[in-house]
Amino acid sequence: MSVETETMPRRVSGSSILNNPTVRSIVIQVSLIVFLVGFTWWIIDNTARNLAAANIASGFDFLWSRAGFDIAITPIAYTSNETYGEAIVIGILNTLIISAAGIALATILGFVVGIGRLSGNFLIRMLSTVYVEIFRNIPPLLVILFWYFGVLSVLSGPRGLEESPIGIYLTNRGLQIPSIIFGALAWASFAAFVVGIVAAIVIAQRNKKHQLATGERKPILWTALALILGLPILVFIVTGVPAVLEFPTANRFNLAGGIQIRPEFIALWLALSIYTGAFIAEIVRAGIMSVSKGQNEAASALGLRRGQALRLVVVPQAFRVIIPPLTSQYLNLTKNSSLGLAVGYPELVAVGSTVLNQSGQSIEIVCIWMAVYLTISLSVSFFMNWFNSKMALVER
Amino acid sequence: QTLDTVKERGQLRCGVNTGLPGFASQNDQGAWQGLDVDYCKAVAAAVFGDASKVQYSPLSAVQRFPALQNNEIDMLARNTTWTMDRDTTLGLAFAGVNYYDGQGFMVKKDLGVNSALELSGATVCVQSGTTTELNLADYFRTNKMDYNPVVIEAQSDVNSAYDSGRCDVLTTDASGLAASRLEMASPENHVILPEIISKEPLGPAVRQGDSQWFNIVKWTHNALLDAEELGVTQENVDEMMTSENPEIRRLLGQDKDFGASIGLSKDWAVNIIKAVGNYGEIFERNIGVNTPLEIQRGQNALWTKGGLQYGMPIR
Amino acid sequence: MEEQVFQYVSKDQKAALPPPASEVGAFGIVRRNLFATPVDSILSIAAGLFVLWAAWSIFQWAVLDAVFTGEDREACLVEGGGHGGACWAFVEAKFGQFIYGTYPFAERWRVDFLFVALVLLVAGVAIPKVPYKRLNAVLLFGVFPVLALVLLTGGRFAFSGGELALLFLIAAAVTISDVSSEPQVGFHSLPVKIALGATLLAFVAILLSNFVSARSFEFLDFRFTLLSLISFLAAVVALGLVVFVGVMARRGEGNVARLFFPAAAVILFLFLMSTNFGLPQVPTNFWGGLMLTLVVALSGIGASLPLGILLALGRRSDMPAVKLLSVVFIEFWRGVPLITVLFMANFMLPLFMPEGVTFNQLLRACVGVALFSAAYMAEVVRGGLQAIPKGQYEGADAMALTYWQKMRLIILPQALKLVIPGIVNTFIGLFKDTSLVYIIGLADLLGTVRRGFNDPNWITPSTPATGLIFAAFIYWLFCFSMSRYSIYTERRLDTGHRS
Amino acid sequence: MSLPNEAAAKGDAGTTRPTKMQVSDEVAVQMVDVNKWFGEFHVLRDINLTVHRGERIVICGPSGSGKSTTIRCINRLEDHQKGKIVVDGIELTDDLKKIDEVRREVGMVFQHFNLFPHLTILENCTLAPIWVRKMPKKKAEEIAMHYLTRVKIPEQANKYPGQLSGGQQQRVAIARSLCMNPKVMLFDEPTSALDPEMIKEVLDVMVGLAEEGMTMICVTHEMGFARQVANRVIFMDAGQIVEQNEPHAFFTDPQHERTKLFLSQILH
Amino acid sequence: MSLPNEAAAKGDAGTTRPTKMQVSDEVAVQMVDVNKWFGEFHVLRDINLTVHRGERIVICGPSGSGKSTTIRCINRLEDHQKGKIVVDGIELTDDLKKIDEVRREVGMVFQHFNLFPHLTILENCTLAPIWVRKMPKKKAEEIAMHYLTRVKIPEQANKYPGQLSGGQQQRVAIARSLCMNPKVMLFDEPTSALDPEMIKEVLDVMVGLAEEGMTMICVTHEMGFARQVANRVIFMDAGQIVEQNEPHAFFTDPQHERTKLFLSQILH
Ligand SMILES: Nc1ncnc2c1ncn2[C@@H]1O[C@H](COP(=O)(O)OP(=O)(O)OP(=O)(O)O)[C@@H](O)[C@H]1O
Ligand SMILES: Nc1ncnc2c1ncn2[C@@H]1O[C@H](COP(=O)(O)OP(=O)(O)OP(=O)(O)O)[C@@H](O)[C@H]1O
Ligand SMILES: [Mg+2]
Ligand SMILES: [Mg+2]
Repeated sequence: MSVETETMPRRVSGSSILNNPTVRSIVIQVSLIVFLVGFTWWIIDNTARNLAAANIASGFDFLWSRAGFDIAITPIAYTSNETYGEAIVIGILNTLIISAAGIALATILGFVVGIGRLSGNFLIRMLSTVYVEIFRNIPPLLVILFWYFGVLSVLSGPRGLEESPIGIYLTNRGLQIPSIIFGALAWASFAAFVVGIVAAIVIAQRNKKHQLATGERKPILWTALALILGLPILVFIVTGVPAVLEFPTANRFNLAGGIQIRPEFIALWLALSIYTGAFIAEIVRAGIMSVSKGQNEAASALGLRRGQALRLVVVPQAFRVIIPPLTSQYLNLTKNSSLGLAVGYPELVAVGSTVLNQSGQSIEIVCIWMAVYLTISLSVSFFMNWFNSKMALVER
Repeated sequence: QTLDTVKERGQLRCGVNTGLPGFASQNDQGAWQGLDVDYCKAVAAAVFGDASKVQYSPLSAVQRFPALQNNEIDMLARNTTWTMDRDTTLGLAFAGVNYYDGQGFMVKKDLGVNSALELSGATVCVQSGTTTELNLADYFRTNKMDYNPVVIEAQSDVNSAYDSGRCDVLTTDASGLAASRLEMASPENHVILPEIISKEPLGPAVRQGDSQWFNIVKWTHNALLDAEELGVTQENVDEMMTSENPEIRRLLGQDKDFGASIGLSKDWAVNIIKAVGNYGEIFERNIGVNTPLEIQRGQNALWTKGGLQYGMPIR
Repeated sequence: MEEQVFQYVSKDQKAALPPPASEVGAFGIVRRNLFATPVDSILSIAAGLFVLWAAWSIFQWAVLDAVFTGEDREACLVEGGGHGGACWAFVEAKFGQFIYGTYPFAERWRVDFLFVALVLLVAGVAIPKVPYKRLNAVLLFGVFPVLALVLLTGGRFAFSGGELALLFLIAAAVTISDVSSEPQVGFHSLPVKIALGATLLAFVAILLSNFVSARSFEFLDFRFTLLSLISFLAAVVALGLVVFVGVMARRGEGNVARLFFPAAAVILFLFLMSTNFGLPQVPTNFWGGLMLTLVVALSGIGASLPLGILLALGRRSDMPAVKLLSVVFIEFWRGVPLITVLFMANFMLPLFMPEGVTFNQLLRACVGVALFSAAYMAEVVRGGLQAIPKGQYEGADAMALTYWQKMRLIILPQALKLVIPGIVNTFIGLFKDTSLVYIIGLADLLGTVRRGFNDPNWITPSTPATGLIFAAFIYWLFCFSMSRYSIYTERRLDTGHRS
Repeated sequence: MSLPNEAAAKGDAGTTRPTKMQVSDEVAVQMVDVNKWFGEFHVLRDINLTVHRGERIVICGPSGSGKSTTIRCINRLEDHQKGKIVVDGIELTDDLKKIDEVRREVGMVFQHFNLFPHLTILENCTLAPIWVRKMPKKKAEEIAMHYLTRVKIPEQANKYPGQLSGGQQQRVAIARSLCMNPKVMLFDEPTSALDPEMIKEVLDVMVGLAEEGMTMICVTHEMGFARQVANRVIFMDAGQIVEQNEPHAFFTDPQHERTKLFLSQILH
Repeated sequence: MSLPNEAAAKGDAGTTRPTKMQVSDEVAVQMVDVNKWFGEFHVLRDINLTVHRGERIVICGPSGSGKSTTIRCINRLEDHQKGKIVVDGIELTDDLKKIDEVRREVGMVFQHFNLFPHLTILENCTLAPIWVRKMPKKKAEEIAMHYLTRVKIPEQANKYPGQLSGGQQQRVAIARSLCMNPKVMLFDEPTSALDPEMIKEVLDVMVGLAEEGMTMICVTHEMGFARQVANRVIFMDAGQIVEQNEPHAFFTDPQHERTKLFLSQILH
């Protein structure tokens, strides 16, 4: 038997072009795409036919027609004469406002409770655990409804209230606080405030340089406080106190004057913060625990004080672990703010559903919702990817 | 072709309010009752001769039009205001007006308010996505008054927000106000203000483009009115079959088969009246003065009695 | 003191002494845990007072001032209009509704039965010690859903010819893929080729039948159009041929019975679904309460896991189109709030369907929830897939396993086991999210509770709080037990047999 | 096709083979001018290698020289970009069917065993026979027990891989490959992840296999093993076959500078 | 402070010290009847230990015998419940000020290095001088570079700990402690987490330190190191000091049964 015949490839029966992985993968992908395109076309076709059959107008033109309804909370001027488009903008702004407020409070709550869960104090630990375990396991919608219907609604009404000396009232119409009306010269105090901040920053920078150069450290806290708070107050007094407080007063129906924070906002804000705070607490706890005990011990052994060890060693390491999940919690909070619909807080989804209902343009409204939320989510995840790659610990 | 589908399914799908006493609400046994519900029953009786073949879909204000557009229901009998916008761009067709209504206000008695024009600065509870919401904005605007809107999606939630003191004023259709007052913890503490700020013709609606089905609903409504006008009631309908009055004979299908022209049986109107009575009976049974709602016929009296209800002649 | 010298040898073993009081004992523990430093002491006192106050207020609200029985609101109203304690009488009166919604009284045994079955099956699958895991899993994932569908609705589904054809088409496809992996068969043998052709024909026909409107007629008690009939017949022919080929090929050795499974499953399914068992029908708008919550959650869970696995595999695929589509799909659903998804399912899904096709509202909500959680599930599963070492893939490749065999037998079992905690957490999220369906008008647990406190018979200041706390407790019970289970499995896997 | 080194190798094999078995004339694996790139990096350069049925080949060489890549090409865990690889008469191309067929005939043992941790030892061994060879489970288990006995761990059949020592795991990996009744066995540094005591037990199994006449291609630095069983030792460096010879000559009289250097490092 | 055992220790120290350096009379660390409990568990029982300036003590003993606890008490990473610990003339009590002062004078090297992964090697070394000793950054960096050169890795100064091998990391840890210019260095099994090749490089650095006269207390099982540099070897078991002696005598002629047993296990 010669080598030549031996090495002749044996033909395998039934070899087929379909057995080539490249061909296969192309066939699969092309059929998938064809299927999807077909499916999409089928949906669009159906939708168009359905819309035509029901005689429903489509397109985004409706955004420029008169809205005709009022919105309860309007961060920018809005009347019922404005357009649907502007109503939706109000909704977006309200979404951003509630998200920002919620994120701020949830972060504070989460950090306090997260650190509390690691406290040496049994009571604090137990309280924190109870909080986390309760609120992580309850739907956020329920928490919102609880605040709105269970707590705020059953407060007493605004009429027949005893007058409060500090002008702060909590009623079933919300929280009413005095507002400050500034006089003409008030700009000087604002300017002083800004100047104070700038000066404090400059001094802090100088101190830092000084410290690097000589090793000495000067306390900055009091100087900074004096600059940032004292200076404006001083200017304020010197310019003759150019502001008056406007206290809420009862009129026939409501408390008028001052600033009113509506119960819809309060309920949504508290509920979102408390709900998200429970998750943030877990993230913070995990972040701190991810910094090994050894790191703390090493810092102590070097003579760093507890505060210094926290600031220089533990926190920078914990933050790398905390920030990515924290951002996704922030995103969740923003998405959950859409539950404002349930209590009538006019955020994007609530306003959108009113518009949807008044104009009947369901497809367009749903598209607007999705586009807005997707924009927010995607920009945040791009930021996160960038952040993660920047902050990753260097490893071999 | 809606008629075919309905017949094939053996049930009429009827969209109703999620709960508005007198118009559509569930009793303790879960059975639906009310003026709108009776309209559903009437259509079912006309189609099947059996008023119980209805499947009710309780719908919120936001859901009602999509539900109709998406074929989830065959007709919408849910105190819906007939407006041009809805008639044209939303693809609805209103089959008639089963209740002439207007938007009003209700306030707590102890506020001492006597007129809607005193309401400047008040907090007003209103359902979202309704004509009510639009009228409210317009009314306060034209009268140069301020208000705080509290906009909530379901009418029952609007009511409870008002009752718990979240708002000073509740606004909705006057009939709705009467119904809502019953839902208050103490109905006697609330007054309905005299102003009626809008026209709210409420009526059953169907999808556009199916004229046969549209006719069925439209003529069911007319038959109910004609029956009242002719004095045909649930009680006497059998006797009336033998009546000499040509109008009654036409209504009850004794002379000519009008049912065939809308794809129904000859005794379609008889079935309707046997099932639910005539319009007047429906009215009195559900919302009339002898019910807790205590609503007068008023504008809803027959044209012969100074009202607006006018049944088109069957001939 | 003992003298210590440079060279030192201890003479005796020192006995362990009891610790000083500061270290143990009630006093020591209290001191260390509560009063270690002055700040700690202040915190402890403040927290202690808070705990006492909170516990007392809760106790007062829930027990002391609470009303436990009563016919209507009168029982729960407080003299003078203030708000009293919890109105448990309200929960008691509405309890049936909270659990079953408006499901007819006479038929509630069906729900009860399913609930008991569910509890037993889940326990069987979830508790490691219980035997017959495989059987349990088959019952839970294969039999229970069909049973639940028949029992809850009352069965007697009317299938159109198109649906019939589709089911047989799927069965044919599954059988073909099974048979053609047989070494001595393959795609090239003539009968398989014919079967393949027939399947393709069936597929094209069923696709076309969606676009072309045609007259329908009765055949075998099903309403077919011409195209769907062609599709049905082609699928049946393909199925028959392929089963025949498989039986011939496996004669003597190999598992012949398995070839009949898909066909048998389809026929059994059709039989169960369309037979009249004498159960009155209960349309879905009578469903409500906890039962509806569970229906939405369980169907979401059931659908999102397989979908999520497919998406995760797609995202790790090396086919760019598949990967891109998976990524887009996942990121889309993860980027939007569930509520908008539900609105979309509710308002837009029906518009997407051809005229005359209607989708039950409950079904639409389930579809929305399932798609939404599938995206989250996909990311969890992907994490597991990434944790499997490359050697496992290579080991499977070297043994000539096909892609799907490799995934099903080697990779997924390991990956899924790794991410059980993540999966359970997704389930918890999904369970909580089901509460949103009330916004699109379904009366789930939260929805019925809310409808309850608009009931004029029960309007009191304390009704809403009572109802909401009751609902919160139920949700909490479910979610908390799931999270405990997830922690438990995590620990078990940690100490499990993997070294 | 006749290659310059082939005749030599064959001739050698006939005369200096240290073990008692005969090498047949049939060709089990043939690589002709195989070239492979990883991106820009040219890993395999004109590899020519003919392995006859029953031959035992040992491949050695410095780290990164392409040994693993060479044998991974033989069962197509890596694809080559130029040249021809014929295994058991089947040429390896993109054709998936053929790849499957080749893999069914070629067993492979990895450095890190790659046992499936979620399956018992027995299930590890029966998996491929059942799913790839479509064997009834009973029969597959019989075969598995046979080979497990052969590698001397039948009593571990129902344990999980995590419960076994490294040496035992590697023996299971060998048994698992044998269960598919392969014509050629590939070993990629099967002992380098093991502790010294365990190396021996694995090598014993491999020697046993060799004595039964299994065609083996083995990447290893166990020179004792090479001396004892190999027909040929191949030395690779920088992606090419630098030298090949029968073991005795290879170790005592390396020709190439690089081989000498390598052997001086590895033999102590 | 004059303690009864002090004189004895001094006397001994004069005659049997194996290395060339002188031990001063000054006491660096003194533990008197130290007792410690972890909850119910009595870990340290009447520990008496006097370490003079310049002395090198090696502590050994079975796992769990309280070695780590003993040295962790010296810089108050653990607190003791009974007895007295005086470091560099400062008695350790709950007084935070004093604890800070002691920690500034005592360097510690851990088994797992405990470098700060988010800081470069240089920043690891300058952190404490800058923040604790309030040194200007420039100067701190000079000192750090000095000690990094001393442990032979000046070129790694700008890398991160994650990029270094274990041995290099441990050397950085030593340099980091030295940057604080401590009077006493504590080592808690500094080599036990390292691969054999790396152990040597770390021990070399420690021997160098010892030769320069640093006071060292070292928990280790490296008996070669103990023989080479220790003045005294202390054997602990079950929370007490069972035996102590100068290394030669300790290894060749252990007195206590438990010491004999332990040594037989550890020396091969
Ligand atoms: N998947 C891959 N992608 C890119 N380069 C690779 C890949 N696999 C291997 N290489 C490179 O190819 C070269 C040869 O690798 P190979 O694993 O064959 O070496 P080896 O001789 O087996 O070495 P060792 O003794 O270390 O296992 C190496 O330089 C390696 O870095
Ligand atoms: N924080 C702690 N809480 C409770 N017990 C502890 C703690 N730290 C150590 N122990 C216990 O105290 C005993 C002595 O521990 P220590 O770490 O001092 O031993 P060791 O001699 O250093 O042992 P090894 O050689 O294993 O490091 C051990 O039994 C240990 O379990
Ligand atoms: Mg290799
Ligand atoms: Mg230790």
